[in-house]
Formats: sequence, C-alpha cells, structure tokens
Amino acid sequence: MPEAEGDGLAELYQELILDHYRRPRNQGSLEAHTSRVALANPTCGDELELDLLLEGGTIRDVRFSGHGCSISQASASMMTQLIKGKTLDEARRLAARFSEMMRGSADAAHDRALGEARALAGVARFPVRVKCALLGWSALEESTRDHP
Amino acid sequence: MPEAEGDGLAELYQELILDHYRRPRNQGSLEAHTSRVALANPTCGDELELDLLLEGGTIRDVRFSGHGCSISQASASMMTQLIKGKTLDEARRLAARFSEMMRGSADAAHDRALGEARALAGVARFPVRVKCALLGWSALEESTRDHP
Amino acid sequence: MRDPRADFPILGEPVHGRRLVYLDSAATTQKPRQVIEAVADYYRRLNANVHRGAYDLAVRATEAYEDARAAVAAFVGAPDPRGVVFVRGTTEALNLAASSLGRLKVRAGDGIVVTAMEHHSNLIPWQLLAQERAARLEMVELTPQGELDVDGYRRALERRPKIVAFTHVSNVLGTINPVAELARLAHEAGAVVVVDGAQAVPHLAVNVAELGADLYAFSGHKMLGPMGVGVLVGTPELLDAMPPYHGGGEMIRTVQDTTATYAPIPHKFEAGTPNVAGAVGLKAAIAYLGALGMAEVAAHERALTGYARERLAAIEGLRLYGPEERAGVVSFTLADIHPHDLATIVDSEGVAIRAGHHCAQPLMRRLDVPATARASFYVYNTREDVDALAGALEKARALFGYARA
Amino acid sequence: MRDPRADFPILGEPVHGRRLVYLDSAATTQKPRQVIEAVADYYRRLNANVHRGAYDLAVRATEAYEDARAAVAAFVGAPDPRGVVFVRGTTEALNLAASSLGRLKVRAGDGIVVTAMEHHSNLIPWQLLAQERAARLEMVELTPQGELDVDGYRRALERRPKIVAFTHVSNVLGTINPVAELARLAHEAGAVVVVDGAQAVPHLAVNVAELGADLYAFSGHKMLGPMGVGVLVGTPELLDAMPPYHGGGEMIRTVQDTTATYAPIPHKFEAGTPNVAGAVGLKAAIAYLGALGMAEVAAHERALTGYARERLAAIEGLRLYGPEERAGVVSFTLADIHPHDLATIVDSEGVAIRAGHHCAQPLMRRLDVPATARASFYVYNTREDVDALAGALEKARALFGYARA
Ligand SMILES: Cc1ncc(COP(=O)(O)O)c(C=O)c1O
Ligand SMILES: Cc1ncc(COP(=O)(O)O)c(C=O)c1O
Repeated sequence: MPEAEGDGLAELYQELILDHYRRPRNQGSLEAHTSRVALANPTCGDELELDLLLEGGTIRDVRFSGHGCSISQASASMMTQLIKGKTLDEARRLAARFSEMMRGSADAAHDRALGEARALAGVARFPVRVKCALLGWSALEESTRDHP
Repeated sequence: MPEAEGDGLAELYQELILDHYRRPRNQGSLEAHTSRVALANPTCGDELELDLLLEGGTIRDVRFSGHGCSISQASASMMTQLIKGKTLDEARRLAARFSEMMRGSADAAHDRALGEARALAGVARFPVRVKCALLGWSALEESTRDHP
Repeated sequence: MRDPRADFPILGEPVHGRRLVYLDSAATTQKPRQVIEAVADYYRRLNANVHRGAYDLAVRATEAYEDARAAVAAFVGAPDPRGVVFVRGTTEALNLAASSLGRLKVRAGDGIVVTAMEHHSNLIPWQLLAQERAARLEMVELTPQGELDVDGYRRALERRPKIVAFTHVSNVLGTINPVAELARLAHEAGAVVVVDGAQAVPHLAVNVAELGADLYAFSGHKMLGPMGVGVLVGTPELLDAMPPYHGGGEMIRTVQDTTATYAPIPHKFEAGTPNVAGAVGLKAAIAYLGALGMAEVAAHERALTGYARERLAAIEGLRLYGPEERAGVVSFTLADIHPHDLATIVDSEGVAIRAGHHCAQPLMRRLDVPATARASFYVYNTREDVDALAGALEKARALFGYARA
Repeated sequence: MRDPRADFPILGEPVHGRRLVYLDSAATTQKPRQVIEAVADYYRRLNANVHRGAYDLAVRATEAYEDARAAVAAFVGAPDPRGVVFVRGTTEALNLAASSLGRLKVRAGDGIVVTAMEHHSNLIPWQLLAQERAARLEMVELTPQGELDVDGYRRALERRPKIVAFTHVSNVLGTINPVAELARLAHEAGAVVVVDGAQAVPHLAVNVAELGADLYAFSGHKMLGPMGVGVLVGTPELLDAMPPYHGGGEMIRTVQDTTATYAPIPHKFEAGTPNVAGAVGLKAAIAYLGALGMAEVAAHERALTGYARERLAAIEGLRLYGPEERAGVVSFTLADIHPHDLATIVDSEGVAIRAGHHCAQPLMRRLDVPATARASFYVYNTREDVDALAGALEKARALFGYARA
C-alpha cells in the first residue's frame, strides 16, 4: 500500500479507486433478493441502493446501484467483492474492521482480510469523506440488522 | 418651573407630581360616557381606562381609572384637568404640545396652556418614562380618533 | 467561588458616572471576555457554514458546532448529544415543543396542564396550541407561599392530560419546583413533561436525565453565553417521534417537488443555517461556569440572596414575595412607590433592577399586584451590590417623602 | 470598489499551508473586523435585555436594537421600520411567513405556487403547509437556460393561488428573477407575494417597496453580518393582519390564564429575547456595505463572475449551468469527476467551494445531475482567486487521469 504523503490526494485518488469508481463491480440490482435498502447521504446527495440475496446466513449474491463521489462508489464496489459468499458474521466483522480503518487504525489498514478496500485507508485523513466511504457499509448494516 | 439639575430625579418626583399620583383628579368612571378606551403599556404593565362625555365637540366630562407608575398616573390626572370643558380641537392642540414637551421642547415646557402638566417637563430626560407620561394622552387620542 | 468580576468588561463601564451594579441577570447575564473572545475568534479563524462543506474550514466549523453540542449535553447530563437541539432561546424551544408535540399528541378535548407561575414563553405557546386544537388548557394554582400546589397538580393529572409544562425555577419568585417528583407523577398519568429551565441551568447543577424531563428548554444568554442561541434537550426517542418544526435546508433527507423525508435528529429540528458562533460562545460559557463550579455558583447565589432578603426586609414598607428557599431572584414592592419608579430611582445610583410583570401576568394577578421590582443575582454580584441596592431604595423612600427608618 | 480584503482577518489564516481562497459566500460570508468588533463591543459596553428595562443599560441596548431595525429598513427601502421583523435567518423568516400566512389565507383546496429553483427553505415550509391544510402546491418550471418560465407562471396564476413564493436570486444558477413583474402579475391574480431574498440583498441594491413584495426574507450571515440574525420585511398592513407566530415574552399586550392579546408589529412576531448583538452586528455590516457602495459591490461581482465563466469555460470537460446574465454564483461539473471529489481536491489548494445539491434537489433533478460544484463570489474575492480555482480544477483533471488541455 502506498503510504500517505504530501496532501494525501494521490493516495485518495489512486488508480485502483478510480478504476472501481469508473467500472464498479457488482453493479445493478438483483431480481431475486432477500433485502433491498436505499440510503442517501443528505450532505452531498449521494444515493445508494443495495440488494442482498441471503441463503442460510450466507450472502449468496449482492448488487448495488446509485450515484455518488468516487469514494462512495469505489467503496461500495469493493465491499460487494469482499462480502459475496461470506457469512453474515464474517461480513459484520469486515464492516467493523473497515470502520476501524476509517478511524485511522493502522492495524486495520494492514489487515489482508480487507482486500482491495485497504486502498481506502487514506480516506481517514479526510474526515468529511469518511461518510462517503461508509455509505455502502451502512447499507449493509441496515440490510442485515434484523438478522441474527 | 424648577430647572433640571443633578440626576433630574428631584424634578421628576417633585411634590406636585406625587400629589397627583396619590390623589388623582377625576378618577373613576362615567356612567354616561360617549367613549371608553382601555390602554396598557405592555412593557411595565401600566393600565388605564379613559371615559369621555362629548357633547357637540366639547369634552363635557372625563374620568380615568387604572394603575401604574407615578408618572403615568400623574400625567393622566393632569390631563383630565386640562381637557375638561375644552373642545376637541383644543384638546388635540394640548396633546400635540405635550408631545413636544416630551421630545424636549423648552418652548412647550413654558407654554402656560399646559398648566400643571408642565411639571412633567423633566420626564423628557428619562426616555423610557416618556411612554408612561403619554399613556393618558394616547388614550385621549384613541378616544377621539373617529371624531371630526 | 473565585471572584470573577475582572473577567466582565461591562462592569468597568460607569453608569450615570457610577459603578454599574447589575442586578438583572434573570433577564440576561453579562458576558466574560472568554465568551466575547470565543465568538470573535470563531469569526476570525474558522467561520463557515456547517454540515455541507467538503473543505477544511467547513469541517472545522462543523466540528466546533458539534463540540458545542457535546459540551451542552455533558453540562446538563443529557446521555446522548443527538438529544440536544440548538434554537434561538427558551422561547423558541418551547414553541417548537408546543407545535411539534401538539401535532404528535393533542386532539380536540385533550388536556394540557401548565402552572400559574409560568413565564409567558411557557404559557402562550400552549394557549395557541389549545385554541388551534380545541384542547383544554388547565392552570395549576400556587400556595400562598408561592410554591406549586402539588395537590392541585395531582388533581389536574387525574384528567390524564397529554402534556404537562412547568418551569423549573420561577423567574419572579425564585421558587424551585420539585421537577423529578412532578415529572414522575406526570409520567404515571401518561403525560409528556416539558420543563422551562431558563432560570435553572444558569444557577443550579441540572441533570435532565435524573430529573426525568422529556423536553427541557433553556437560553444561552442567561448563562454568560451569547444572545441568539438556546437549547431544547429531549430524549432521542421522543424527538425521533416528533414531526419536524421548521422546514428548510439541513433538515431533509430527500426532497421531491411536493413531499420530503427528513434527516435524523437533531438535524431534523435545525432547519437553516444555525448560529454556529452562538453555539461556540455557549460552549465557552459552559467551560467558564464549569471552572467556577456549579455547586460554588449555587452556593454563592444562595448566600447573596439570603443577605439580600435580610437587608431588604429591614427597609420600612418593603414587601418580599415568594418562598424562603429559592434561587437568586428577589421580587419586592416598596410602600406605594410603583416598581417602575423604583427602577428609575435606583438606576440613578447605577443599580440596574427590573420592574414590571416579568412576563408573568397570571402570577401578578395571583400576587394581586400589577408589577413588582426584581433584583436577580449571578456570579459577578457581591454583598456590596446588595448594599448599593438597599441604599438606593432608601433614596427612593426619601424622594417619595418617607422618613428614614 | 476599494479593496476590502485587509478588513477580513480570516483571509490571513492559512489553509493546508496555503492562502485561503474563499469561494463559498453564497453559503455564508466572512466577516470584516468592523462587524466582529461591533458584536464584541456591544457585549463589552451595552449588553442588556431590550424593551423591558427602566435602567440606563436597557435603554441603550433597546436603542441599539431599534437603530439596527431602522438601518435595515433604510438598506432595503422599507418605508416603515415596523415592517422589519428580526428572526434567525431566511429559513425562519419563510417558516414564519408560511405558518402565519397559512392560518390567515389558506383553506383546503387553495393554491400555493413556488418555482423549481427554490432553496429547500422556500419549499419545505410550503410543502408542510399544503399538507396540513390540504392545499394544492404547484411548482413553476424553468426554461432550458435556467430562467423562470414566465408563461408557466402566468398559467399557474390563472388558478388564482392564495400565495406565490419565489426566490429573488437562485443560489445555484445565479438567475435573477424579475421580481417586480412577477409580483405585479401575482397581485393581479389576488395572491400574496413572498420573496426569498437570501441571495439578493447581499449582492444587489434591493428596494422592497419598488419590487412590490409583500414579504421579503434574508439572512444577516450572508451579507457580512453575524450568524443568528435575519429579517422578514413586510408591509405593515399585511403583518398587522397576520396572526402571531411564536408565543412568549415581548409579543403580548395582556395575558389572561387561557387567552392573550398581542402587541403591535413588529413585536408581535418577536417573542422572547432577540439576538440584540446580532442585530447590532448586522447594522455594522450594512454600514460596511454602504461604505463600499452596493452598486460597486454588484459591479465587482459581475466583473468577477464574467471572468470566472470565461476561465472555467476554457477547462476541457467543464460544463457551466445557468443563464449568462446572473449574480455572482457559478455552478459547474467537470467531466466524470464528482463535485464532492472536486471540492476535496481544490480544498487541498486552499480553495473553498461547495459541492452538492445546494439545498435545491428539485432543481438538481431538472438539471439532471445529482450534484454540482459551486463557486460564489463576494466583495473580498479577486481575479487571483478565480485563477487559483482554475488551477486547482486542472489539478483535479490530472488526478483523475485527464491530460492537460
Ligand atoms: C422562566 C423563563 N422562561 C422563559 C424565558 C424566555 O427566555 P428567552 O427570552 O431567552 O427566550 C425566561 C426569560 O426571559 C424565563 O425567565
Ligand atoms: C436562496 C436561499 N434561500 C434560503 C437560504 C437559507 O438561508 P439560511 O440558512 O440563512 O436560513 C439560502 C442559504 O442557504 C439561500 O441561498
């Protein structure tokens, strides 16, 4: 991972993030879904809809749609990659880990479990943008709130 | 007339004013009246009711009741003395003259037409109290507004 | 308590060539330079609009604003800063409460209970609501000592009102209501409890959670803070359930042409640009009071009020109103001298007191006076201030022709 | 116009080690030391509660407050200071208008007309009113150039709405509406006209009497004044007829236990302790703008906006929104770079711009964008500021992988 340097912008807008922004993975919607949650960030108008297909405590499939800044879109895209096929418990652990990274934890930022999402570690230096990076994860949390 | 001196309080609370405060002239109400107007000064809670008996453009009789500070009560009392028996036009001229005195006019303060009310000239030095001194006169104005 | 007077620039400003003896803190308090500077410093260094900016200044302004919210929550024992809504002052807080709670709870024939010692700000909003909804507004009476008639209060609760609104501390009598007990009784009767804390938060250590008030209102300007900022504290559950008050920027989630959905609390109730500088100044005031210590502040006022009651009671013809046990407010009349005249006369000695109905006309009728004179104390007042008042009142007696006692 | 930058302390505060280029004055403006000092000086020398005191300080505070009212009246051409109501800001002013006018005028089935370029503050209050009263809320569309569709407006008037509410200047597009003509048409149709002047009064010489608005709202904090003070200007006849808004101290005549009568305007609408320091600061801001000259202020902004449009249009992939002829607000998007990302990137160069829906979601939908970036100008901005913005936008292009043009 590139270390933060200078104004941190090069890290914030590194190629991997822009790639996810421009070619989001798992974009779209799931006709067969067990949950659909729409969230908005009223501050900047970002909107996101997350479809999950849960089977026996496992996330069988996931899609998202919406629009927003590069951070919110890339973060949601990376999240879908991470959680697909995972159990709810595993997904929740990842969400907690990602939150820690957003609060600046270096430990979390080096946790391989976060996969490509580690590219977002630099967002922690931009407090207003943390909400952007969390938008998809918040939708996940809301989608799974009523599950054991 | 005593000239203003020191803090002006001795003038404000001269004997004549306290006398009118404690023994208001024309106090009470008129069973036979042509107008009855109640006014309040919301700032300090002073209340005043003014009854007039008008006959052919002349103030045949006048009474007032209510409660309030020495200035408002004395001023109303002095006013009733002045306007009783006067025509509406004369009463309005007196009201205008009294207002001038409250705005600090030395000329008005020496106008014999104002009679004992000249004792209130010193109120002009106490801006918040000017409203008190005008309460009775405002009731008079409201009582006669619809007359030619 | 350490003597804080040197922190208050206005106390060095002469009035009619004399030292200012400011005894009207129940109306508004003076400000220490720490508060004046906090406001100025905000404008000099980090002014921006909050919650909407992706740039550095806006982030810092937002942090300053939310820090102030957290400071307020901590100061009044609100467990969750989301329960702290910034408004202009107590009056706006109570109008917000009446308007929003009214839509949530009050239907034709429902009851609303207030007391006979309310400030107009905790009365007129309920009058207007009752008129609008054809609800029943009931006023609980006071004992001859000027305390709430708790039996009457219980009787009013038997009719199961939807809302009970009362003041924590009377701004005229200084009466301190037993809020926790009153709230418990009201809750047992199924009512929502709204407390006017305008005269309490500045003077006593207040813990809204312990008091059990559902909504609690107070003003920054009465506790060393700037004008134009005040607070409505509520339980998050109740605030969540309440419909929005003002519509506008910041309080929305999404807006369609003819409908909208709303933001979570507290933002749902903070439409438009808030008074960020005011919140920052209020935080500075809270820090200042915290450094003095609220227990010390209360003790200082108690001592001063006791001394004042003693000094004033010794003046011939002077009559005191209200109970023995009280906050730092002393209402009185003196012989046949109208309170307004009293205020004018003591002002000439540099002593600032208030005269009038103190926005409590129903209480004035019960005291059977059109007006009283009122002296109220705060951290910067001293025994010398009380002496100055007593001396000035003797002057009033002399001017009105009373012999020296 | 003389260069006023030295008067603004915050412009000397570095951001990320760079000079602050503040281009978000449409959200809130920075304050000159004359305003900061006026507020501090008020607290240091004459702070007291207004309208209720018989003592010297209270008299002086009241005078300062009423002088501010007179200054506001003169600044916006209100013939009578009684028509100037102090509120917190535009949002409160418009909520007051909707609530009070609603009770005066709007019955089930009645029409209320707004436009598609309104700030949420001039939309949600009317939505809430329409919902409460089962009234019909109609939105007039815009032309492709971002101007009001006057034909559509005329058609809406044919249904004889009770209230027409529109903005003087759009906070997104900079569009300047022909208020006088729109008001004349609305009056012919028998409607009351409410104008949101938040983006007009700071930037143009406004004369409410000539415009013919019945109610006109604006915010102090957008015109160099302090936060927490704003104005609703109305014709005294209309304000007289309108029922009160907040209930509380200062707005009453007499109060019985369950009913009250109200004070004359403007006090009827100013319940509770007002933000006196805010009003005093607003007066200082008006004096400051008056010394610069509003014609000069407008010319300065016009020149700067023209330059900005030119510089920005030259950036590849940049798209400008809104008409040619406009106030000092420039909204744009740049290629596929989200406005929020743009704001973050230019901030790193010390340039503060806003990104988002600008509290105008209905307009965003019509522009078919979720958000725009917005730069807005005021008296302290310069051509160098525009150059800094243009340079920072080039940096954004580079970061997002676009080659230099
Ligand atoms: C008990 C009480 N309630 C309410 C208020 C109103 O507060 P504000 O004027 O700050 O809105 C006051 C002060 O005037 C008060 O003393
Ligand atoms: C056109 C317009 N109307 C209303 C508002 C709301 O003003 P305030 O936030 O000061 O209440 C704004 C500013 O945010 C605005 O630009």
